[in-house]
Amino acid sequence: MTARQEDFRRLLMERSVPGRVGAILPTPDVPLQKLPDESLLRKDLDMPEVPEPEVVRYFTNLSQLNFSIDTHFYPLGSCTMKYNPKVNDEVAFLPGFAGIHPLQPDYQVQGALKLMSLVQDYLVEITGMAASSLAPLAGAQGELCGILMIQKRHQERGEGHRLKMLVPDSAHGTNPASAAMAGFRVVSIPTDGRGNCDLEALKKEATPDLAGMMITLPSTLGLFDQGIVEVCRVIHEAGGLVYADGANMNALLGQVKMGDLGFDVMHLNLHKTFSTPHGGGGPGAGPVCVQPVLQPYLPAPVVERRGADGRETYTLVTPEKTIGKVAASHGNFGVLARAYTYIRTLGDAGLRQVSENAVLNANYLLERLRKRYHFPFDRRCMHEVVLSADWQKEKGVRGLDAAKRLLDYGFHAPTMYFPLTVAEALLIEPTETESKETLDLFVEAMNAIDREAGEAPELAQGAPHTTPVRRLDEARAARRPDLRWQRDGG
Amino acid sequence: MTARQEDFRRLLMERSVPGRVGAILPTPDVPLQKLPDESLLRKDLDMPEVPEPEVVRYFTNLSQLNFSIDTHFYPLGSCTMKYNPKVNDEVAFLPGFAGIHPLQPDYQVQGALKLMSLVQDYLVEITGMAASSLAPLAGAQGELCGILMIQKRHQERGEGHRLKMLVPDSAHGTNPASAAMAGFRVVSIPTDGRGNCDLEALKKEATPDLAGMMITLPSTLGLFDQGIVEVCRVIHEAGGLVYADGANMNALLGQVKMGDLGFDVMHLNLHKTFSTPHGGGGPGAGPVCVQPVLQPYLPAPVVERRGADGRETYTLVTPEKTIGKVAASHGNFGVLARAYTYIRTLGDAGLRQVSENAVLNANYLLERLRKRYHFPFDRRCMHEVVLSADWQKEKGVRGLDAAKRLLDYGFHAPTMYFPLTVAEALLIEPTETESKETLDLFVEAMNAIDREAGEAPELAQGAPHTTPVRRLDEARAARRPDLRWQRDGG
Amino acid sequence: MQNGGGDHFQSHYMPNTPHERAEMLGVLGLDSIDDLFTDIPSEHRNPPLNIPPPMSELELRAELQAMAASNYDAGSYASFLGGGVYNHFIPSIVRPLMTRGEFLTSYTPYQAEASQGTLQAAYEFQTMVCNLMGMEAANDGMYEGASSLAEAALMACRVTKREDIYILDTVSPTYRQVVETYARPQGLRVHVLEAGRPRLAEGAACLVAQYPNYFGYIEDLAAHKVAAQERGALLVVSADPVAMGMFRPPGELGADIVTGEGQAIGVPMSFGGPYIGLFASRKEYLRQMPGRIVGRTVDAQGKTGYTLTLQTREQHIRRERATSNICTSQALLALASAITMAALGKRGLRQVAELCYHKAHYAASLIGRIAGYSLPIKGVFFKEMVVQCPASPSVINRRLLESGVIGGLDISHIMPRCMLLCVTEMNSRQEIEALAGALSEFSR
Amino acid sequence: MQNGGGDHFQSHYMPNTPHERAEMLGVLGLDSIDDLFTDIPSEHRNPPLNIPPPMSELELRAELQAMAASNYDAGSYASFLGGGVYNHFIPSIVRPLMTRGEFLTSYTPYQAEASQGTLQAAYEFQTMVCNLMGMEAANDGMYEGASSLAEAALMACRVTKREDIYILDTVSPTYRQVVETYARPQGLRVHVLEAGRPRLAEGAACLVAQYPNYFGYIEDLAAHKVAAQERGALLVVSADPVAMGMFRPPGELGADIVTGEGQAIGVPMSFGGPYIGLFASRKEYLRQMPGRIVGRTVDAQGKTGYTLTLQTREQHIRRERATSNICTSQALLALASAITMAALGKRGLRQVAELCYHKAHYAASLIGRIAGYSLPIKGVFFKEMVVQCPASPSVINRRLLESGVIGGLDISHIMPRCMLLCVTEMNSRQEIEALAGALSEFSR
Ligand SMILES: Cc1ncc(COP(=O)(O)O)c(C=O)c1O
Ligand SMILES: Cc1ncc(COP(=O)(O)O)c(C=O)c1O
Repeated sequence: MTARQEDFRRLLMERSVPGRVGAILPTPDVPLQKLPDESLLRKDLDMPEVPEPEVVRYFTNLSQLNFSIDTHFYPLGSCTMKYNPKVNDEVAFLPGFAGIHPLQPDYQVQGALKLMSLVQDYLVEITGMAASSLAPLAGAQGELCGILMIQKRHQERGEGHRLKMLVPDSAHGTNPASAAMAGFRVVSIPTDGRGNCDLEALKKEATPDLAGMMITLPSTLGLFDQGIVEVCRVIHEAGGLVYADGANMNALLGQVKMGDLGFDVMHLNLHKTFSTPHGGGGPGAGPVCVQPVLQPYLPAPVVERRGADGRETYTLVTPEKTIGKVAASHGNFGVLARAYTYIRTLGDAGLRQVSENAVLNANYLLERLRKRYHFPFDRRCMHEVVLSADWQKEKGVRGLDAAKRLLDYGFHAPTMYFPLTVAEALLIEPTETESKETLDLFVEAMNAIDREAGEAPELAQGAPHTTPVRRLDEARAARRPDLRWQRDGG
Repeated sequence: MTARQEDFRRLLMERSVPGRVGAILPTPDVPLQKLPDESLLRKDLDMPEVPEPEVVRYFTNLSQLNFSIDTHFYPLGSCTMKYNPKVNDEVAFLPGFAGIHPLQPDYQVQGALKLMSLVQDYLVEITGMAASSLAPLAGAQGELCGILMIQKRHQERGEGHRLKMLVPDSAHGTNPASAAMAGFRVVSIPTDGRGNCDLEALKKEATPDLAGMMITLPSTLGLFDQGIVEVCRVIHEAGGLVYADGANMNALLGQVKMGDLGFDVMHLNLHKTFSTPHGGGGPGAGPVCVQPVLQPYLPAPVVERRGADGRETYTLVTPEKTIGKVAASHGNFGVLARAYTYIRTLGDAGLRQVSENAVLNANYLLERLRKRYHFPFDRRCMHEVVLSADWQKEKGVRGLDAAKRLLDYGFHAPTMYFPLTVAEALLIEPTETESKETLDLFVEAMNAIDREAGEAPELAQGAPHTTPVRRLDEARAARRPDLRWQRDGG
Repeated sequence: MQNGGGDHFQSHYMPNTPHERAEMLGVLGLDSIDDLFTDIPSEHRNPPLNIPPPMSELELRAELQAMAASNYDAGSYASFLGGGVYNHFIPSIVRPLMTRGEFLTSYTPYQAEASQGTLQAAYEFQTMVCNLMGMEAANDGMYEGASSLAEAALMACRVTKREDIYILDTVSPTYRQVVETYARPQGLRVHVLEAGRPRLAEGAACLVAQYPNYFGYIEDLAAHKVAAQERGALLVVSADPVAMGMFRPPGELGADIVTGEGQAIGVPMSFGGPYIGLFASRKEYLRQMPGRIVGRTVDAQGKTGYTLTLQTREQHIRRERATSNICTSQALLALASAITMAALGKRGLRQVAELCYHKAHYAASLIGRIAGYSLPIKGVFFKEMVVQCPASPSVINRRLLESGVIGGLDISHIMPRCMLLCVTEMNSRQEIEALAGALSEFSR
Repeated sequence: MQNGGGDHFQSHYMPNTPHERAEMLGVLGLDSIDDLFTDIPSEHRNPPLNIPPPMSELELRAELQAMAASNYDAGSYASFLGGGVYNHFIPSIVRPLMTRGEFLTSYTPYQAEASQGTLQAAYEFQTMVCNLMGMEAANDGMYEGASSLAEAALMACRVTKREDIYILDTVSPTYRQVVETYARPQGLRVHVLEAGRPRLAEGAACLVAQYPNYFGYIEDLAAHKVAAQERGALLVVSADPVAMGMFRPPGELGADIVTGEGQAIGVPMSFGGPYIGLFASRKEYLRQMPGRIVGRTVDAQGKTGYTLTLQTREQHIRRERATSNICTSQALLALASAITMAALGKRGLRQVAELCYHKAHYAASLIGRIAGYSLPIKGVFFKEMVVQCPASPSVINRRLLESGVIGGLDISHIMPRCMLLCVTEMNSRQEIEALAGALSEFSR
């Protein structure tokens, strides 16, 4: 790194020079008004003073330190890092969408409400459910809503004692966290040797205090539970309701409808399956879809279509027994606009191909990698594949090392150490937007890392070598939290 | 470079796979029409078949191979690589500007014509000339127009024998090239020891066949000709007209008006002084401004304002004795819109500060560098400074080597070997948008390179070492031109 | 579709062609894609999918442009609508920077070494949020303002190990609803207090205030702090970051946790989202904080770098014992906000605040003079104020729209015949006077 | 300005503050900025500058949005205007990619090692222009179509060492004017020929044709080639790149130099520019070509790389003996065009061409049936056609505008009562039928 490149690690407050300005604001065009009493006003405002060119150069240089879908293959399992179409962003930035206020009366925003209404319809069609609410702002919030609906339904039927929520041991962390946030007691259900829900263990938990179960399908092991219909039946028979974490819907678009399998409520991760750019960690949108039994409980608001034959009008309404509001407004509209654009662009045929190609790509990787990396199941996978680096670990190269080494090969790493049930897990999700050529390059890199593990394990152990920084000391970061720049160095 | 990075040097046609598509077009919504006879139609179309995600990733990765203003200090002399405000681009892309056709009748495009009219006014004000035409599409085309105007004026006065055009030896290459394109005989005028036009030599060329002289002010040596008024007088007395290459106007904005000094016609480089992004080599705009004597000859069209007091209308007109049209339409409107935005943003006060800071920054560099790099004049410079690497050359490091070595330090190189009159020239133009901190870093790098020249000249001789490719074999490129991808390797 | 040969639809988003699918299936020893989906119960396989066929970008763009154009947007109308979401100036540099592919299409920086751009920008965001709010620690953002406040209330309960949340009636009713949604299932109790002289009971976990409050007026946070402290409760504040350009920050006035809706700084209104929830607290409560936090550290060679930290608070590590279930948040909007704060800077943030103040007070002075209108609330307001009208606000608003004005928020269900009017730096004097002119048609 | 303290204006584009200016002047041993400008004759120093004061982005944006909105644009109106500039589909990926700072804010790649992105993209552009036109060598673009054609005519004169340029009367009148402007000063003669059966005199340097021609019809290039060859003259063609999606390329039909307006592929109409001139020729004439050319080579370690090449043709080396004076060209638009060609690709380019063809012919069939209208030219047309009208085209066009239609180009000065009508893939069937409907109001 040159002195100049180092220079871009200097922070804004360190670059700040008194008197510089980054923007020119208008001179007041109204008569100046009396300011409030001094005691109400702040004395100083310790914010950067940096001219516009420097702000641009600073953030442009920062951006180049990132791996991203627009630059790299990014097979981060469970995150569906697929291509994000630019037209979706263009649509979200249209003045008639980006420039409207959520509190404008319905009659001023019919176009936006129509779009939302159509997204509701499409999601209902894709999931085979009866109704949906677009209010939740991410998958985890969708989960919370779904679980709260189950809770309220039990309560309204006088079954408030149902306080136990089952969650498979392979579940995403948000599942138990959401259940806990809703006040449930979380009980973990093991996975059997084929990667399915352990039915015997499940049946043991089918007790009167059972509220329901949260199931990710395909699971975070990248497997479609072969007993899923039976699982739903068991829960239902015990008086519980079944929640589907639909974040992995990329595997199933057009192949099967969750509603047909027995699920009562689910969320979708629009940012994943319907391709909103992940933005370094959001925004997302986590609409919930429900069977009729839960429809009255949907989070507020939902869009209602009135009239027909080209005279439709659209209104925001509050479902009768709603669990309430989970945000001030009515959903991440910008993400919904992207999802709408995406669904219409791909259409019926395209959506089906998404899952076909996503699953094909993952299985192709599985097939080509299984000789050198341990695949703990004797099955095909769905849209992602969990491999284990335990063979490599014997040579001194842990999953973490292999992942970091991949960065040197110019690939983002898979998700590491998740799911927790697979030792040294590397969860790889290639998605449908990657080409066979890219997959082949990735296989070569993975194979090279395996070879290196035998011949020169220190390569991976010391990786990454080519990134803007070398391996970071995370322990130190947690031990001595340094979370903001301070004038005196903190 | 990893295998993956190498992968992005594969060209589109090499990435092409039969059957892949990069865009979906509509299905025809009209009845299909009879196609023309086969003999008129092409058999095949050898173009890439690459899906959209790959096109995005390809060009994004390519872009990162560039140095640019948004990422680097880029002191390329004579090119005014200043910050390009983003708001200018935003304006140029407004649907009401980007979506209008140049052949729409005037009454449909009054907003655009008004903008052009105001740009004409501002340029006239800034240059102290009488009128302007925005038609020329770059500096060089502006020069051609200006020279053609001089030619036509001579011809109309029965002085068609005036076929000699004087050009200082330090002039930008476009000056003699433009004069030649207009059919003039070019005579080079030397520069004196102080960097001014050699008045004695000039007077010798003040013969009856003199058409005029093209003068860059400040000159490409970064110097303001101290005898400029006298130079203009000499030419005028000999019956010639004086052309100002105003491409270096960044030094003079608000400090002096060219019209006041005696120039008859000039062009401005809007992309330089008025900050249109240089786009890897364009677009530009090279409006010409003239004294009344040349106004009737302006290239067509110009915008005429009619009416007053808020009832103005705007029309495109053809000047009476125009030299004609130099392009199908009426100028690079998108660049004009950017220039308008820029001028209004900075206003009178800001424009003056541009030249002040540009000149101050250059002189600061000169002062700090002159101990280690030879500055061939005993003066202050204007907005750019020409240094010579001849002291370094003695140690085996040529100007080219020093320039390439700068890339390793994270700075774009200055212009090399130009102007031709300074041996081992390095022409450095910092511009007003760079901070003292950046200039100081640059000075450090230049000093380090000088130190290296003594201690380890091979460092510079083999530079650059850190760029995506090492020093390129330009001789081979010219000897065996390989100008397009061919299936059989060419 | 004219797209393919035969009836195969080849999407421009997916590289696999029929030929390559066959080739890859060959590697797998399979004949058909269907063979990959055999785990799905066959009776449920391949359901009908009633979604319109693929559509070209050209056609879809036209359709969506029309749909968007049918809305009344703040670019084409003079808008005086606020109530938590605001029309503020966004510098032109924000969009080109935030939409750079490297920022836009990366994800949560789990691989810190490959995400230094996102991480360093997040650290900048945290720094600026702290400075703006006068707090010691901030996270990289929450979903939006209301849920951020709800999470703050939950956090206060964890910190104090208490179960009673006290919330002022001057807090946005919607925000209060969201706090309810989050708190109730956990068995926490939410009590609404009159703002005048709030009295907390024994065992209160926190007092929640909005600053400026929902009606636009400055709350006496110092007094609220005393009320909270008396009971050992935390002071939780939801603050408008734009107001912080001139008003004393909550941290200075004793707030323990500060949240806010960051939309006002750098994020378009977008009909409700995506926005960016701000979240900051005192350092001592750090390990109870929800959300993603970025920290500075060093690499193997001692060089400075940034990484996600304190992840043991988060769901992917701590699961059901996490401080929150939040995972995907709003990082891109935090970035937008960071770029905006950087560009506006020390001087610009103050200028924006003062412009709002002067314009809002100018509007108030005009409207206050129109017969039939009054400002029923006394006190210092910032950019919003409650205006009592001579007619129903919804009727007035329909009329205003005809004059090109999007009127204030109808709050007649809270205060009869009142609208909450918002004026920002985006409203020119001309717009303000046009508003006053149109309002005076209803005067009496 | 509220901007600074006192009357100092501090621009957001410039870092130097008064403090730093003083500091730097100190290094120079100077007291004042004025001391730097002493070379300027004092009587001319510091002239009055009658330019409006600095303006904030917020206000300026509003002003310019209004100015832009006052124009009639092809997004809001159905446009049937062509004549050399066309409303075509631009894929959504083009703008975000071309405006990436690294492309947008770099300059001519004089330092090849620091400009491989620009250079490799240019090499792609050259490849695709060659393939589209059926030629052997292309440059990285010229200013626009007309001056590109003029430069081609000059080049033909250099190659043949002759001075007579023959140009068909079916070439755009504007293009002919530009050829005149460029050729006349060099003492070259421009002769206009009837397209029907062009006869060149002895000593002709070239025959210049447009394909499809100005009126939209396919020229018989093969026949023109014969006519040129008979005299040892070159065939120079200006071709519409969009038409090349389906029609035989000029290279296949004997063209020696091919130019074109690249705007139609990937560049907005922008009221006349910036556009991108296409320029290709046979390999043997390479060293007479104007403009920037990028070549592939290897670096010191044998790795492939790209660089500007054959620079000895150019003004910065060859000065008055250069093949052209062109310096700054239109590289960014070449990039836009390259991205567009890459995205449309083999299939998309054909589809666009065929959509234009079918829609234009559908329009012709409708209009041809309206009493009073006729298509006076026989032959094969592509996307444009000449329509003879029952009234003055300018009168008709004013009426069309009221129906939301921007009508065809009024060419009644060339052919009485005629308009040149253009239909592209951007015109929906509905628009075409609306046009026909509106035209029929004038039928008789
Ligand atoms: C399987 C699964 N469930 C739930 C989530 C949580 O979704 P979000 O991050 O949008 O809150 C994720 C996130 O990636 C996931 O992969
Ligand atoms: C002094 C000078 N004159 C003329 C030109 C030519 O301008 P253009 O490149 O726009 O044709 C330049 C270009 O940079 C220049 O620096």
